[in-house]
Amino acid sequence: MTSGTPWGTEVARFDVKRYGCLDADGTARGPLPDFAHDRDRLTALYRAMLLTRVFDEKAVALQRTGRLGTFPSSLGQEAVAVGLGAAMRPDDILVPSFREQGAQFWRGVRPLDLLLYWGGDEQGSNFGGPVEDFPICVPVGTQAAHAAGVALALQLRGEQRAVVCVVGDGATSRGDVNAAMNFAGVRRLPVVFVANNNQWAISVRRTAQTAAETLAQKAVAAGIGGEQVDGNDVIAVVARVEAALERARSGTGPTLLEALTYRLADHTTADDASRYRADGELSAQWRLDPVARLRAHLISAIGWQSDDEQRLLSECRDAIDAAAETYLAATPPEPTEMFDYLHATLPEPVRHQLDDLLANVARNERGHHDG
Amino acid sequence: MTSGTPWGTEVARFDVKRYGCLDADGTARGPLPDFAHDRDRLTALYRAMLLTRVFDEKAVALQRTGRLGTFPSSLGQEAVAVGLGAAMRPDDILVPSFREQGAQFWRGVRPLDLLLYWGGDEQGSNFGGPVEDFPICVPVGTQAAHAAGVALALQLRGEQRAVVCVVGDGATSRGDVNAAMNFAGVRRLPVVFVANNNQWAISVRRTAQTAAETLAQKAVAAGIGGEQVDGNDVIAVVARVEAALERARSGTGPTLLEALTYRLADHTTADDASRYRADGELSAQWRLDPVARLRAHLISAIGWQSDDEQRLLSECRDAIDAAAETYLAATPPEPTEMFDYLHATLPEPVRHQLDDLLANVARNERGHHDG
Amino acid sequence: MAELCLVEAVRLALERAMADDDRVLVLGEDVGRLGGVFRATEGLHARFGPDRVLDLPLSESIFCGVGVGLAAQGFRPVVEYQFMGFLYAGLEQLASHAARLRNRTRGRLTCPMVVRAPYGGGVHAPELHSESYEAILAHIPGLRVVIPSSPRRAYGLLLAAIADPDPVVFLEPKRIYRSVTEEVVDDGRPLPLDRCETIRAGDDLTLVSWGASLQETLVAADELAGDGIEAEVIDVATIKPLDTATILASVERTGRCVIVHEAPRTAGMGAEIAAQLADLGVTSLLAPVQRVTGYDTIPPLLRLEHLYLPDVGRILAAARRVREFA
Amino acid sequence: MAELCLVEAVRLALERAMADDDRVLVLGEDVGRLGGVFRATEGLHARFGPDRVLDLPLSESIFCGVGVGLAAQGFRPVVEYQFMGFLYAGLEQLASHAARLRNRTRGRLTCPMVVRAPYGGGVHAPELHSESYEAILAHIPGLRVVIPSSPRRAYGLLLAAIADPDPVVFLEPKRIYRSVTEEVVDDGRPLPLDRCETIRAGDDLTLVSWGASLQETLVAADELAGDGIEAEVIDVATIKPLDTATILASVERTGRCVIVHEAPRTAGMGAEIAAQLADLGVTSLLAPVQRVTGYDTIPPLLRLEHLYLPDVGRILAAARRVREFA
Ligand SMILES: Cc1ncc(C[n+]2csc(CCOP(=O)(O)OP(=O)(O)O)c2C)c(N)n1
Ligand SMILES: Cc1ncc(C[n+]2csc(CCOP(=O)(O)OP(=O)(O)O)c2C)c(N)n1
Ligand SMILES: [Mg+2]
Ligand SMILES: [Mg+2]
Repeated sequence: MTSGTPWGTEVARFDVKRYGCLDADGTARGPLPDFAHDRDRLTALYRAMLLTRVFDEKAVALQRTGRLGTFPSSLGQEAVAVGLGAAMRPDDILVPSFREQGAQFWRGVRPLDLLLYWGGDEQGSNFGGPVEDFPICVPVGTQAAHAAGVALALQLRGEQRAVVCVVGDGATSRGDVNAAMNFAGVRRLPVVFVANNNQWAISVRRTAQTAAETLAQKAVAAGIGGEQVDGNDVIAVVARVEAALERARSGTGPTLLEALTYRLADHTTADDASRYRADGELSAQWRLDPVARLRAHLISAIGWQSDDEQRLLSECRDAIDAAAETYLAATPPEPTEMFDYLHATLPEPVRHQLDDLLANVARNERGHHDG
Repeated sequence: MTSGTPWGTEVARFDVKRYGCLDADGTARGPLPDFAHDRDRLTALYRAMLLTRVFDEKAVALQRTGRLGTFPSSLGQEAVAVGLGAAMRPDDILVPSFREQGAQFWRGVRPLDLLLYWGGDEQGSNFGGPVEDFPICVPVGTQAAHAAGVALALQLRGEQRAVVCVVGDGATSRGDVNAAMNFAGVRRLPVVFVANNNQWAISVRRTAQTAAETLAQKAVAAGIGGEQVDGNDVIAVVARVEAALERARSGTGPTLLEALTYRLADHTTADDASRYRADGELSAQWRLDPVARLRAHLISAIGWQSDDEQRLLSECRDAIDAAAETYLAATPPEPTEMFDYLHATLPEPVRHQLDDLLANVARNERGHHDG
Repeated sequence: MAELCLVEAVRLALERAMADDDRVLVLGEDVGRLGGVFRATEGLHARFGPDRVLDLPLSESIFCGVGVGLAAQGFRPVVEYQFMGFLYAGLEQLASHAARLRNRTRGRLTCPMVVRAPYGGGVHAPELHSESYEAILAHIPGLRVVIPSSPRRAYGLLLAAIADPDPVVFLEPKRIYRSVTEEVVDDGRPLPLDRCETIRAGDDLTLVSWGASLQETLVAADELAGDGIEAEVIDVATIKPLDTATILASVERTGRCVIVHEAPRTAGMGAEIAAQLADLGVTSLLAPVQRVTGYDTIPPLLRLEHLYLPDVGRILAAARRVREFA
Repeated sequence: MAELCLVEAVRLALERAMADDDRVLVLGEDVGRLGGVFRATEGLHARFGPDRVLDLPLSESIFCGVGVGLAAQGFRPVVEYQFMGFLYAGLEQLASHAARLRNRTRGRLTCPMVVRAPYGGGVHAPELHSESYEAILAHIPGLRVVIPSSPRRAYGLLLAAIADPDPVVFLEPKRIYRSVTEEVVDDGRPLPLDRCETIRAGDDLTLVSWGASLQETLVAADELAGDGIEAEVIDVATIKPLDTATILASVERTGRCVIVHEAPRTAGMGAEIAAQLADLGVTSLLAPVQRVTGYDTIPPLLRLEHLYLPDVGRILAAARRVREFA
């Protein structure tokens, strides 16, 4: 009796590539993309990263002194957000997670808007500038479906525009993120999913999220393109997001771009990462700091001086300080706002509740029983 | 000015293989696995597939004559269900979808049980035999999470057992199926996911479910093994599920096994597939019929005779007819059963509702207002 | 003018809305070539093509999310869930996003989306094909919830739902998809999304119901009339916002009320209506409000389903209790 | 005997249950080394190890499903959702499977699972961190719903929930996680899962509440006492099954009732309680039952949140309305 096994043939094959332009010390690994030879472009990218860092510092300080709600710093991840923001055209649409302040600023959301938002005023999501962009999304990963819907809208109208959707490494475990990518694949929607892999989802390590060697390979399940990019290398991020957007707009299909970076901050101001992560890991990662890397590159590539640095830094500080002052001086929202945007017109039965609110406000103002 | 792109290196690589043993005409493509040289084993597999086919026919007939509820035939897919059932050990655990009657019968669920179930009596899911097996699952794909949970239980107890979870091709689009496979990957749970790819999810073609070239590659996202098997080739199904179960039990990790087959029937008795699928497609697929294929193999490999065939067929018919008769003669469930299994003990407040039910039953029996 | 059944009226409203406004899209499982498992979208794919009638991959968790994206971009997606039992997976998107987009962005982005689902029991279908949890949806701020109970109301309410600038959940009582017919004029006229409809006048008792249960309620009203008791019958139709005024005015007049729904009793919409009657109507109530509902149990499979759903006998028994209350 | 705050009592109950029964597992996001974002599982990972305290990948849609599998196999999973706002994604598994497994299999497989989630507003957290939809859960047949409002009740009710042979949703009022402390004896004694607790006696008025709102309710009761009005205060605690008898007995005595909860008003549990009072108590009610609730709006971000949640002023105003009702 002979013994055999079923006969197997290879029917499909995939690989994942990782892209980068700069080494950790800012040295170019090879010829850089055109835009990286443009001094203004480079300094604009650097400025945006610095502004983001200064903003995050300020926001954390405001939170620590009780003047802002819980806040998620993007310290160490500035190159991902700024890079993807810079790669987008103004009429592309950003569907962010909650840690892409760098991208939002690039696209015209003001620091003031985000302070209002994290300070607890919905007006912060009523920003000018990129008025079609989605607001910050709190339930992790749920924005991926929105991105697919927005991209479908662009496709149905035959527009040459695309969507960038950002999700965290943790979010890639969410079923709906996978489902949204799958749907995007089916219709070849003009969307780029950026997996902002900062190695942690609060206290859960990237390696505990999935046995997949890369997050980029989640694309394989959806039948879309997937690749990794060094997320601490803003030049590479810009280049790869631009290329993916080009594919998206031209109908070649969606891409999942995994940006490898690291969350140098606590998860949010409500977190204390020292409870779950070793100091050594953090200091090793500081050596890959994207801001320092681009600065090093600027120094060697365009002769960036410490004067330039100082000027830029104080310019950023002034801008953020001014935003903070305006924020702190802003009039609080009217109580009635909580009813004003429930529906286009307030249904009659809810009107009684609005009356109740007003009566309560009046009572409180008379000084009674302020709950 | 030189222009370049980011420098890319390959960081991961995957492939998907397809396995088969028999050609469409039943000829072995190469040496067969040991079990396929065992006459009793082969006829047992054939009998199980035939029994399933006869059962499906009977169930459809009962439904057409108003004596059964909506029913999903597995016509054309018998090799997948029987093959995976036969590959399992008795103490493995099956977490089925709703079209695996062939696997359930193999494992000891009686045709009567399934008739009771599809006839609208929950007792049909209170089967003896494989008492740890999950019942039929109606919400598509939701069973994948159960399978992960059961597999986790087996792993935590250190048992040498594994779980087989079946999902349809449509179900592979469900986010939770992807999430469950991902979780299984993280913990290397002892579970085999079988994607029963019958090419259709009601009226939606496999190609409209996903841009992925294979469903097997959904495994890549989860970091688990993935492969295809010819699902109309019961020998290959048994062999590949056995191998996957071996890996699962030994801690090597989960597998997603895509079984390629075809739904020769309507989706259910409530469906009319001629509305959305061409006759030509159907007749082409009939040429791949798994029952005919195994019969052809039996004829050449073990000298299966038309006598043998007739004897087996009438044995199967008798068994199913007997089950149908018992089913039709079964006493209907007691009305109070709808309260008996709500919780281990009925909460006091619901007792009034039970009283109301009893009063209503009494009223109805007196012949009044039978709703 | 044609006699249509309820599901045909749904189809007609969809066709009319799509013809009048090409921002209207239909999305769901099997809504395309098949025309939906209940044929509610029959012919739409042929007429409007695959870019306006889209079969989605089988992934209910993102349907409403895709709808949110489309709606924010100015489309008017009508998303079908094949059965309400499979809408649970859509609740996260509905509650966390669809219902909140306008408020979250202070009106910058909005969500004019309709979510349709056949709901309710009594069609001898498998498990989880008979859900009826309108109360869960009504509890979620920012959603409107509508349940038509006749072809004409289905037509007018669905047009209104599609035209509404905010998300509306539109639940279709599948038990009466084909059993109730009436003439429906295809005039493109929406019905108000905040009005109960009094479908039978009476002074002795108010019967409040919606969806398929309205049929048994009307039969009960006829039986009561045989005993000389004139029941007013109100079809709630717009579950949220709830037209309390109409119900209250009736109960103030009759002093007695029975609410009938097939959803489980605890925290069902019957509770909300009864509570509002109690809030406002304590002075006029002559008897405690009765609720005839599905039980707080798992809806049984088809052998026992008829005993789970409110039937005429239970409605009559409740009506007699409120009548006889001293 | 130690003074514990509520979240410490939760932690203690978990530790006790895990020590006494190794079928008890804890699963969720960040429940491991971090000990939960509110520290409800602090130290459990260190004591019981990673096979009993499991950090799950971030995929809420499967948490309850994994729990169903474990529970069917005889484990007693305690699944944490980090915030109730993220439990929407778990509702499909809860409603379609956890709540139904015993019934579906006629007792062959069962689901002794606890789902824990911090719930409610007032902690100045981001959006969707203040949900309070206990009524939605209570509407789903087959689930028990429990809300402790003191450390002792948290300890005893959680032990009972874990010991219960069926699924229990255990909602923890995070606003008072640390603000309320009392002595908790670690005696392993469960509290009944079907009993309201009367925490203040009074004859003039019944105040019914649960969760964090009980704090404002008690302050209101004190203020009323200053005016010579003695309010009875009932902590509902077990939202489902609802101990109607205790509430009814009180309201029959006082004739007046105010229900306070922070969830939206429409189809909230306040409606169910008010409806039951109306059903059964029409003869004894001296005034319409009042509900003081969250509004039927999206809970505002932190700047306005305090005006959304029921405060002492609103409770007092309602109490005065029922008192002064002629
Ligand atoms: C659906 C959902 N579950 C849980 C949370 C609580 N939470 C906020 S952020 C976070 C981790 C997210 O990790 P990742 O996706 O990697 O993004 P990162 O925070 O690292 O940017 C969690 C669990 C949430 N906001 N939404
Ligand atoms: C969550 C959910 N959505 C929709 C349905 C209705 N439905 C029943 S079977 C089916 C198609 C399933 O396709 P597939 O997974 O390929 O399995 P098959 O029916 O082909 O065996 C659908 C949409 C359901 N039962 N559950
Ligand atoms: Mg992360
Ligand atoms: Mg299929």
